[in-house]
Amino acid sequence: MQLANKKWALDEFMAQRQAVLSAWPTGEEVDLQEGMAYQRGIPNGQRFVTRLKEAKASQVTLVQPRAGVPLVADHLALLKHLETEGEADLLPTTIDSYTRLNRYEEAQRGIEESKATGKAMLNGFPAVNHGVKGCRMVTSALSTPVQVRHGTPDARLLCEITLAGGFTSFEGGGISYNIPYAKNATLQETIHNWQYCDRLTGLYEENGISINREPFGPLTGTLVPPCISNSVAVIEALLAAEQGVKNITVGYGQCGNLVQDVAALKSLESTVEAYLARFGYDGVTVTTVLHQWMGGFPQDEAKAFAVICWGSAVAALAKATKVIVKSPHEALGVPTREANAAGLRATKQTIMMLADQKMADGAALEEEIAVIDAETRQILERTLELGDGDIALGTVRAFEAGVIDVPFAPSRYNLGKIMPARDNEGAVRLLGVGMLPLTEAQKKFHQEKIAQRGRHENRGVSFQMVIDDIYAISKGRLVGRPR
Amino acid sequence: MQLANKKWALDEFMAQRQAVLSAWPTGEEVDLQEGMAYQRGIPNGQRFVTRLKEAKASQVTLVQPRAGVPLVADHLALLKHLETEGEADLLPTTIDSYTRLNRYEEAQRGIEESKATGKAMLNGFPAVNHGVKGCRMVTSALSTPVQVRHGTPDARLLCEITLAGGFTSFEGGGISYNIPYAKNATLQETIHNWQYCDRLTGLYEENGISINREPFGPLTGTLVPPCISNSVAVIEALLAAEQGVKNITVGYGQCGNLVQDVAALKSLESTVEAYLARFGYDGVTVTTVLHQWMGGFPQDEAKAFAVICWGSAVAALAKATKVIVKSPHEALGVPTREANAAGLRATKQTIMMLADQKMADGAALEEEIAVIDAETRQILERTLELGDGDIALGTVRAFEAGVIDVPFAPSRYNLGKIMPARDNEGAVRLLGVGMLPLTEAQKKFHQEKIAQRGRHENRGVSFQMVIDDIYAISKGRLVGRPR
Amino acid sequence: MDRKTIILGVIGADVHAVGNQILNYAFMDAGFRVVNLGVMVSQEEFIEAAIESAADAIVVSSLYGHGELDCQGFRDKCDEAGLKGILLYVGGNIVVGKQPFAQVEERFRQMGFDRVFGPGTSPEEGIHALKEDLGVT
Amino acid sequence: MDRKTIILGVIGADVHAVGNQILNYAFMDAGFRVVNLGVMVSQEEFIEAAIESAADAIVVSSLYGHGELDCQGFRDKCDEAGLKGILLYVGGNIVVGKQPFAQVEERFRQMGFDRVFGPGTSPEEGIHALKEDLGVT
Ligand code: B12
Ligand code: B12
Repeated sequence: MQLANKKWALDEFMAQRQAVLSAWPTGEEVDLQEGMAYQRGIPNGQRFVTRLKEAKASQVTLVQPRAGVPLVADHLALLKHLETEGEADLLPTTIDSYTRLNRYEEAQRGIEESKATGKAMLNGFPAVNHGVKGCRMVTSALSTPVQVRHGTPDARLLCEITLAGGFTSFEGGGISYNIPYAKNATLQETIHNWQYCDRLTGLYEENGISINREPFGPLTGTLVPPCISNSVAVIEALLAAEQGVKNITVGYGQCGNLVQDVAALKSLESTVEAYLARFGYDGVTVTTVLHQWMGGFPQDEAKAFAVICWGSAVAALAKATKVIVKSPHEALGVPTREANAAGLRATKQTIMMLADQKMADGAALEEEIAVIDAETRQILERTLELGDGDIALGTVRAFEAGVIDVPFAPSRYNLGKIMPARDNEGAVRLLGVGMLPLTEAQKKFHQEKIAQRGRHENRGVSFQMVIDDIYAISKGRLVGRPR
Repeated sequence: MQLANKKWALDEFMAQRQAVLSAWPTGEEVDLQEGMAYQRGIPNGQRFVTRLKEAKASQVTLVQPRAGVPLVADHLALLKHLETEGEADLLPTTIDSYTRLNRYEEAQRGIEESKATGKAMLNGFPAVNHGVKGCRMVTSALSTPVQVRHGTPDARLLCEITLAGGFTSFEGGGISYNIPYAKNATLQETIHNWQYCDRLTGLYEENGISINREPFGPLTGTLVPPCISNSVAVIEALLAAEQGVKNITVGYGQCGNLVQDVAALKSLESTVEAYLARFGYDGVTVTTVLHQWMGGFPQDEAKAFAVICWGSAVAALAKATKVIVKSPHEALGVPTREANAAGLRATKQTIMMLADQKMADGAALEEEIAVIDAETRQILERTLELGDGDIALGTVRAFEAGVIDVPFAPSRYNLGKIMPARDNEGAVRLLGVGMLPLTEAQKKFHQEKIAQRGRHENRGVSFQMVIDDIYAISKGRLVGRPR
Repeated sequence: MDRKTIILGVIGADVHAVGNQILNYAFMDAGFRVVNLGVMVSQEEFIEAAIESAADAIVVSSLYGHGELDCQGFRDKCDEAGLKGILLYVGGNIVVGKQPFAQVEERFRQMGFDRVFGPGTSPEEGIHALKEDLGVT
Repeated sequence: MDRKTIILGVIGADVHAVGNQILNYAFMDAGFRVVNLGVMVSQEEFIEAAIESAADAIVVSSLYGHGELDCQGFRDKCDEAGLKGILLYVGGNIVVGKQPFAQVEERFRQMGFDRVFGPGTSPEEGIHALKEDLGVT
């Protein structure tokens, strides 16, 4: 198999399908025609795509939690709670970590032990084990559209089951669900497997059923420079579009500096649109999502609310199409439904107070957008070059070469040479640029920004800064100043 | 007595003093020399003025709660809790409503009933009844500076007792503690009585003891247009400076639109400084305070946190010297100490995440500053004219004429002709300009802004808009859109 | 329709004027004759106004927390003044702090109030209750 | 000084890599010899590495919530492999959700862990405990 960003022939796709569906007994429940018929029965207002398009048009930011528990009835009750008490505009179904690694037997053990102990023993909803029927029990009982959110390097079976199961959006991508979520999976493998998911989504699309796809923007959630996450988003958008996906939500994890965050989101949207246009993918609707702070949270709930609300404010000021919400329990564990709903309500209040306001343009914002635009293009152009024009192939080679490099990633296929740190205003910059294909001027810009902080803090630039920055928000501030 | 903004002769002040001190038995405890000696013993680090100057220099926003309960021991325990668990930078002592109206007998009843029932039966700390000794028991036991916060039209005795009692800051003013806090008190009377407080503060100052004074910025806390509250702040700063006050914190109650709020605070600071300079008051240190949303709060605590955090963000972005904090119990009643501390921690987290960021300059901000600057000057110049150059006299006449007019004020000496409403971005504008001395262009600006909202909402401009705006934040948004 | 008359005001040393202005507007809008005494109203002033205008109900607001002290003996004073059985409502943030509403309601009922409304009650609820109790359709 | 050897890793299907990298740095900085297995480490891998490097302690992290499932039988496996009495720590967000820590600690102690650390424990606390338990001064 030679990886290429090329639409799969239908029979190539179908040839794989049998193996995919037979990986676990519930695979048998999937029948493509019947699944499509079922999806056609879902009213428009309950589809992800409809809500996102409306929101984009009216410039309102929608609010979406993360949530998943092991048993169907509990999961449904949880989502209903978030719908009514949390005022969620969009709902999730967060998948447990065994399912994410295709360890369905362990997931089964988790289900059994959860039943036996009456405690949730899995950190999410094992959708494959519950099968198409279990999924439909959930999606059909809600008036809010539901998305699958996970972190699965090989999500083919999960995608088959959940799309047939009535979910109208599917998160993930061959890079964003590999590098931060796996250790040993090659990019060849995961990009290939995600082409399957995109092809499946495209197939639904060709049959008149619009399913939303969402690359996972925040990656490791920890000091990821915007040029890195935006590059990955562009690539995954291109990969999805090639397979026929028409509705893509690109994401970004809040870094904490207002100007940088708004700039990153603006740059993200325009860069994705520009590359889609350049490669001739017409008729793709691009929306955006901001993830509230994805790194370590403060344990104190009042302080956690502050982190949540600041993320909400950024989402609203940047006019993101939706925002993914944290809970005041974030630092401690999977939230109770009450804590989850509280995070949602705090977010909703912030969003609505800012609904009619936006970040004012200005020189600082323009400059920051220009910085991110330029760096992202540098990375993407070098990636295309490495792939001899093919973005899929280029991506594999770019990661090998460290042309794309995600900080703190567990994957052995990520070079791990760059080192991010905050500048004196809290924007995420590069203390070490690793092998990123930046110009000398760009490298100097980062160096100077961090040196400036060093001078202000009266200390040399070092790894201690990075450590301080990693802890900073959980300890009550943005920039990890020396104690 | 002819009111004038003129420094009181010492014997004029002393002549009044006896009557003031004899209004309640605890007045006898006050001895000016002894009080000054006591104040001199307070270490610098525990003085308000020191902390404010440091904060101003380092551009950090300090965090301060409201808090007061009837009994000394409970009050001290409450403040200690807010110091340790709330991480407060500055502490308050909020005075109960009977004391504010000099009803010391009723306050005494409240103290007795609180002791008897074990429940707080007063909404604050009755400092006059507790006397100099009671006050010192509080202020001496804390390492954080403490301010008197109240709403007292005639605060002469309260000021005498609390300054001798070791408080290093005193809130209020002859306008800001009359118009929103009284029904029948004339401005002649209250401005005169506050000249007493300022003269007393000035006397301490002349003796080397720097006490901070803070006009109450938010007035009625409900849709007050910045030009009104800023005009009042300028006037009270001038009145205080004339009596010898050297350290003034001018305040502003958050309206909710980011650009307007930052602009208002910037305009406030520079306008106050400009007028102080114009009238030759040198060596006055001006600092600023932003009050988190002062109108009706949402009952839900998660939503209340959102309102609190958004206010904190505005304070930090505007680089206010301090921020006055609400609690998640705001809509329900005087907060428990835990709720109060939670509000503080949420505020602290937000402030610290934004400590190194500021609102970027830009055209929108500049324009808004220019609007507020110009309107405020219009009002102040007309006020000076009305007073034949005397700002004290002018103020009395300006309120009579509606040249200064505070919305929703209980005072019968306030004309009550203006009607504020939000524009389409949530900035507070004037639906009815009443008798404000604005130019035709300025009036048109407001009209047009509100008409724009009307068009957007597809409804005529009416009082219903105002009602909708009053409820808006408590119902989850900023602009009161039609339901 | 015979219009019912209501005395409206904020009791005690309380200056919270915003809710009062809205209640005034809403009650008039709902067809009542409203005598609005504004803020800082004493029990005596309420009673005087009720006698003078032959009122059908007295609607007391208290926001600032001293409601429990300010309302003590109100019903007795009404009785003494010859307003026996007059409809007496109270609403707002009527006690200090966040307290279980059922207990608060009970205490004010004991004091002789016919209806007790908690924080943030909408004017509509008040109007609905008044119409019911005064037999307005 | 004879340097103590520690096996470090994140158990199960858990990919949380940040805390692991910091612990690695901090333990080395504190003078330990650290064999860092990174994330997604099975019980078998921990044990193999401990045998291979004659380790003094195994420090298990679990962040993602499946800690309770992943750690079952770990002590027995150690015993079987000849690592009787090896120091066994676990820390992180080791159960699903916010649970009373005393109960969680008890459950993991029952499973044979010598020390159990709750969410957000600082590396310093871990180092302090290791030094105490391994007699390092
Ligand atoms: C960043 C993050 C991610 C990133 C991780 C990127 C990466 N590959 O590293 C991403 C986004 C990929 C991610 C994914 C998931 N995550 Co996550 N994640 C976090 C988050 C926000 C921060 C973790 C972190 O980096 N902290 C900073 C480091 C420095 O701190 P630390 O990890 O706690 O480690 C320190 C201490 O715990 C201690 N320590 C750790 N081990 C030990 C051991 C000993 C002996 C001692 C003494 C000390 C010690 O020392 C470390 C250094 O200081 C936490 C919540 C939080 N803490 O705020 C959730 C959290 C850990 N994640 C959680 C979950 C559920 C998941 C997912 C299943 C679902 C999801 N949300 O997508 C997946 C799991 C994937 C998988 N298979 O593991 C949950 C776990 C829930 C629970 N236990 O009940 C948490 C708590 C969030 C929550 N409240 O729901 N996550
Ligand atoms: C704005 C405000 C102020 C302004 C008032 C300006 C003015 N003159 O009007 C200022 C800043 C001056 C102020 C001062 C004080 N305030 Co104040 N204030 C508020 C605030 C934030 C909003 C009030 C408001 O206007 N709401 C909007 C209107 C529309 O709603 P409303 O007043 O609740 O009225 C509605 C309903 O309650 C209902 N209703 C009212 N009465 C009745 C009666 C019946 C029968 C029915 C059916 C319905 C009903 O209908 C009204 C219309 O919808 C509230 C907290 C909150 N609610 O968020 C605190 C609050 C009322 N204030 C409080 C306090 C303690 C004070 C002060 C003592 C101290 C201080 N914080 O400075 C002083 C008191 C001065 C005095 N002597 O009265 C406390 C009361 C505490 C308690 N009860 O336990 C509150 C609850 C804040 C708090 N949590 O501490 N305040």
